[in-house]
Amino acid sequence: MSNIAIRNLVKRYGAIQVLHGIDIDMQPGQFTVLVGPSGCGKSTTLRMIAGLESVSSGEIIIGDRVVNDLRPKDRGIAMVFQNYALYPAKTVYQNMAFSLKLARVPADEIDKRVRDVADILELHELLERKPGALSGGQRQRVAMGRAIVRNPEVFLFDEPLSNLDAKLRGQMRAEIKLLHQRLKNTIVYVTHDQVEAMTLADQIVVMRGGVIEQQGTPDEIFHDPANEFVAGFMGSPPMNIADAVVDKGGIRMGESVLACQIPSGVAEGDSLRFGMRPDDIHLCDGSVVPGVRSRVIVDLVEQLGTEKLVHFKLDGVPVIGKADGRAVIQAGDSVEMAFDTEQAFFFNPDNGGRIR
Amino acid sequence: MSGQISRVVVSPKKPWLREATRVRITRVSLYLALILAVVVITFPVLWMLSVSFKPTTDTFSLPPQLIPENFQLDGYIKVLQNETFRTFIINSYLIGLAVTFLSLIIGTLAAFAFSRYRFFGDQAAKLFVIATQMVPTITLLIPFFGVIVWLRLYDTHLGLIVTYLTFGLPYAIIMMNAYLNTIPKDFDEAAIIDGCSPFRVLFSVLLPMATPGLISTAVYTFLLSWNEFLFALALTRSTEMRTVPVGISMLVGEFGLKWDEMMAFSVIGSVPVLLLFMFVQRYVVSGLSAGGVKG
Amino acid sequence: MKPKMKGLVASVLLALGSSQAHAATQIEWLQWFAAEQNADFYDTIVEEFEAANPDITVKLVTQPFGKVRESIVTNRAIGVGSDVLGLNMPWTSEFLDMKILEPLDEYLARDDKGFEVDRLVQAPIGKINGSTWMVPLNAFPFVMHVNRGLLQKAGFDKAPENWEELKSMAIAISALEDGTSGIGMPFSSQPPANGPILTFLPLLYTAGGRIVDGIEPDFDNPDVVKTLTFLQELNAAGALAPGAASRTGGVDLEEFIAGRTGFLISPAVHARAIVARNPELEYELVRVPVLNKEAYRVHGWELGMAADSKHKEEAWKFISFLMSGDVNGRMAAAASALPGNLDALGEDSGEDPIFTAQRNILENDESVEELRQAPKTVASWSVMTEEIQSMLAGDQTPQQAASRVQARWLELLN
Amino acid sequence: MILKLLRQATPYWFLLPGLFILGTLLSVPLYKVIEYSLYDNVIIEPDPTFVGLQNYADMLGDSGYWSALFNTAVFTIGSVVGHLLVGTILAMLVNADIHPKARTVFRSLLILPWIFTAVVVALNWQLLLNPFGVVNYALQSIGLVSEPLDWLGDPDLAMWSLLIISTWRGYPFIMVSFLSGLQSIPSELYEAADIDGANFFHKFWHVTVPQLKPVIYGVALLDLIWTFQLFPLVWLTTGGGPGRSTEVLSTLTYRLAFVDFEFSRASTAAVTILGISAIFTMLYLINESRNRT
Repeated sequence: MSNIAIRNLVKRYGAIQVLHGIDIDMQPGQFTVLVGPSGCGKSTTLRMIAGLESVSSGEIIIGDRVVNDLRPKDRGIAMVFQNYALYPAKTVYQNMAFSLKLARVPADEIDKRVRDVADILELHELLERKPGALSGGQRQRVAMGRAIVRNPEVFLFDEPLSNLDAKLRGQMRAEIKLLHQRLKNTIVYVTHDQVEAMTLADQIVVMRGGVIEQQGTPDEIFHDPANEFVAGFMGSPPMNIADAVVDKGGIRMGESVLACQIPSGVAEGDSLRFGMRPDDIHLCDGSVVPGVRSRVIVDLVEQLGTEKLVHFKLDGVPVIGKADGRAVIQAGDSVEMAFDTEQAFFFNPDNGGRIR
Repeated sequence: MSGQISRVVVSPKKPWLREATRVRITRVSLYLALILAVVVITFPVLWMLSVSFKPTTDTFSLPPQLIPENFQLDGYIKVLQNETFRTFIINSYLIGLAVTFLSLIIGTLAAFAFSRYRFFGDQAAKLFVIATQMVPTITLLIPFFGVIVWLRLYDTHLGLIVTYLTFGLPYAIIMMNAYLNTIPKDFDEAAIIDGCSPFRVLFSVLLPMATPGLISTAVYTFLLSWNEFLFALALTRSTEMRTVPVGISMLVGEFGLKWDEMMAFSVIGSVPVLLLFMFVQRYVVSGLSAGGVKG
Repeated sequence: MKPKMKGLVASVLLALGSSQAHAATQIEWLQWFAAEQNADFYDTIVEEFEAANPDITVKLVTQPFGKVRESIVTNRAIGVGSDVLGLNMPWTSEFLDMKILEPLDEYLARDDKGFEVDRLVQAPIGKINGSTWMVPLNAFPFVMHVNRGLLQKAGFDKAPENWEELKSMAIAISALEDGTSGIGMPFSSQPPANGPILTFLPLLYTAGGRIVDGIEPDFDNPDVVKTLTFLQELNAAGALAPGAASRTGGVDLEEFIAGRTGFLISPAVHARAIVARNPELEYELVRVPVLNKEAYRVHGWELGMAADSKHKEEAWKFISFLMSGDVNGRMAAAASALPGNLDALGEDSGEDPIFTAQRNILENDESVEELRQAPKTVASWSVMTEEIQSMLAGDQTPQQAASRVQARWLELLN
Repeated sequence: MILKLLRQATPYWFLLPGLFILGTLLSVPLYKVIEYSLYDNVIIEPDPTFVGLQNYADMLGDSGYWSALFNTAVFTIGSVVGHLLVGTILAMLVNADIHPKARTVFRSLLILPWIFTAVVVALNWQLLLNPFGVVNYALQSIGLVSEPLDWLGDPDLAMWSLLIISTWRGYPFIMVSFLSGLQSIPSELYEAADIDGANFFHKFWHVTVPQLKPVIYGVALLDLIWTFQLFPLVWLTTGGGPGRSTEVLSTLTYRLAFVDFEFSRASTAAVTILGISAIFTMLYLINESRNRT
């Protein structure tokens, strides 16, 4: 179990710079998820930690060693790939034993470790099969098993679940979480799926365009986003964000005015970006709902089961709100929605920064 | 919704044959096509066989006889009793196998560099590799001969082996490069994380997946050295060093041609090649056959 | 024992031997002769020589005929040339230009050799540039082989003696049935593409013609045109085997042996192969039909010495051995040829009509060999082949063909 | 730092053995050939004279060279197209889903044209195509031709005959190479195409060809370069004839070198072959690097 520290990490491909000096600290045993849209540099960062990409400048420290010039096998890491990359000519057993064999671990020790891991992952039935004869989920487990047998300081996961179907993905997500609780290794996990990030992480690092937008616990990231990008990226359905102007006692969007607490530092007439999560916009259906009310025409209703998503427009701006799963509501209805403006976010329209 | 999406209408045409019948017809026509191809293509070889089994006079009989009327084994007997011819066959196989083995190793190493690394001068190196194939060997013969003599490899097996290596390597490199390029880099990376040196990545992980490429390279390099005549003759002078094509050319004399012996010699020499190919071609099956990666 | 092992053992023995006694000098003999006949015979000859000359070993370097000419040039350029060279007379002037050959006059003047110079077949030893460059290992005249069976079927009972008879008989034989032809003309471009010197030259010589004047090409002369015209007439009359432009010397011979052509003009050595391979053929050997001169083209295997040889004395000893009466006679017999040393020519018992016929020609007719002096010979006969092909295809007249050959031949010299 | 440098040197280590062998054995000969082309009377004279580009000027003024170049173009394009066409079709056929034993037999029989040395191939085809040969006999029997054709001796037919022989001889190389390439195509792609309703030809054009592209380009380039200078088969079959109707650059080069003993002019012709091949190769490399980025 080691900590990982990344100091001012830069990656250049020729003239193109893809990482612009990032710093991350990961505690021993911590589960860190790197998340962001494709091209944000999260995979590059992971591959640099693994040693698959060279470091242009900056430092990567695992434990107390700078590993910049260490070979991957000497960094005390194991990695699970998006495509699994199981060796097709080798059996499951041989796939898992391969790295130990290379490290000259004695044969009986290898056998013990492979079988232990096979027990953990319920793979013992499959040990003599070749990858071609496995299902997607089984391959995924073998790929993890291959990483686990090495008992590494650090696990690296590169979008490991993206090739699985939704149900299997949920199942494997839970397995990974359980595994982490059991093995307590330091884990760096790359995904573009914010649900995975939220459910798995002790620490989330949100990246975009080769820089870190925010780094923190899932709670911090979700409830206290640093900027408009993070706020918009995390959460499903995404936060409603629209242009607005500060008005007396609230903000004005087009002709509509929403009463709310204006943050200090902005004056009447200033432009800003106004955001509210769908969870904070609720249908008024008799129960006591906090917030400012507004009557709207429903465009579309999506039934999710326990709740319904209500699509409507507020002065031409599309907005998503929520209703109880049992609420009787359909497209075309005129309903009252309550905006809990206590939970509203304000962002700087020029740089997206949070206005508190 | 504004625009209307036009729907692709698939007319529920009734299939004019049952599925099982259709599959059977496809299979039968496949076999027919293959048999036709084999008959057309092997006909000249059948003729060679026919010539090897009949007296030369009958080779020129009218009408031509495909099935010998005066069946005889004289050609085969003469070739098999000739100790020198046996030496030629052994030499050809020794040299061929050595060339194949070395081309595979050396060629794969270079192909790996071209396939997996970007480095200064890579395009130039590739151009040089291919450029060595661009000058007709006839004109290279004399200066190349000079180099071989200078290296003291004249009239040795090693001389022929390195010669054919220089002819075979470029194909080995190009073919293996193309083949390695079809293998996703994920495997390299997984292996590197597992602790493989680059060497190990190539030999333990990539090559087992590249068996089909290795086999076509092997077949090519073997046949190259098996068939080559010009250098085999020029670079050797002792009978003990010579190969089958030289032996065959000896049967083309100033005053005539020993047709039956020549064809018999070709057939005898080539049968093991054919068996060898039959044996290795079983491995020309999908190396990437599902499962390695999820595409 | 496997040959390899044998070689190994031999070289070990050699190494042991040489450490005790003085090292034997090794000379190399590059030739194609051993590929034409049983190679063992040549090993025997070499062993005999080595037994008589323990201080010399001879390495036989055997190549197919088609490669020897270029190997002599190539090996010399690299510095690995052989000491004794098997030669073909048409290569002479090229090799002289490249200074490959050693003049033999001084050696021939010695007394210790195993043969008499004036008992050799004379054509090959004629001086060029003031010297003699080769000695004849054997000799074979060009003759005409006749299929008497076909001849009789066509209604004739004796072989043709002149061009007119040749023409009418060839036409008659071609007319017999599908697949039989009067005479073959092998004018394929496929190497060595030497059809013209196989068939055209022997006919030309019976018209008293030549293609070289001194050492200058002289192809567009009336005799040449006359002979080309004769070929064209044969072709027009359907007397030739079809496919002259793709017919090789080999196919020409094989079709004759298979009994499909009436006449074959080629070296007399073919007689043995013909008789051996198709004993049912009613065969006769005659002189090439004559227009106005009883002359024959003489050909043979010659021996020369490399100018850059480091072991000329030993090489000469070996040549001298090969030319000596007994050895030369056996070698000629092995090659089914007449010996180069006429002392080795046995008495004619009269039992073998083929031998008698050859001997007759050799003794009574004029022998002609002009390719030794001809410049760029090998390239020139490719040119002849191409122009004759074109003439037979009807694209040019004999006169035009002759002029074109002459012009292109002169061009080759620049 | 040293470690890093060492690691950057990795690809060079892998290249070293191959480049060493090719470099030691071939760079001197390659250089020599180019040098010869600038001299007169090389090899046959101990002191050849330097003539600069005179040999090139002479050659460009020689109609024989241009007609050989034209024949070479016809022969090369015809042969390579023939090899690719027959090789690809047969590779597809023997890769089809048939009984494995049958597949082994078919695959092996179909490489037969490749396993005989050129002398034998050439002589055998001479027999087959002889006016009294079995091909003419067959064609006459079924009434396709009335008179036997002189396949190798008729200037109008010789090149076609040569192309047939060259295709026969050369397709197994393509077939074997492509057969290997076909193994790297994931079956999912064909399944997807099946579902999209693709027929055999659609699948061939839209799945097989694009997936096989790296192999096709590499192999076709080498085939092109080799065929461009293919010597033994042409020389031993027609010798460039009849006339010079099948004379290609390689036979011209040989004729210059070993029939005429004009090594300088032969080298000159060889250098032009080098130049033209280099253009093909450049195109290949440019295409390859464009595909990569």
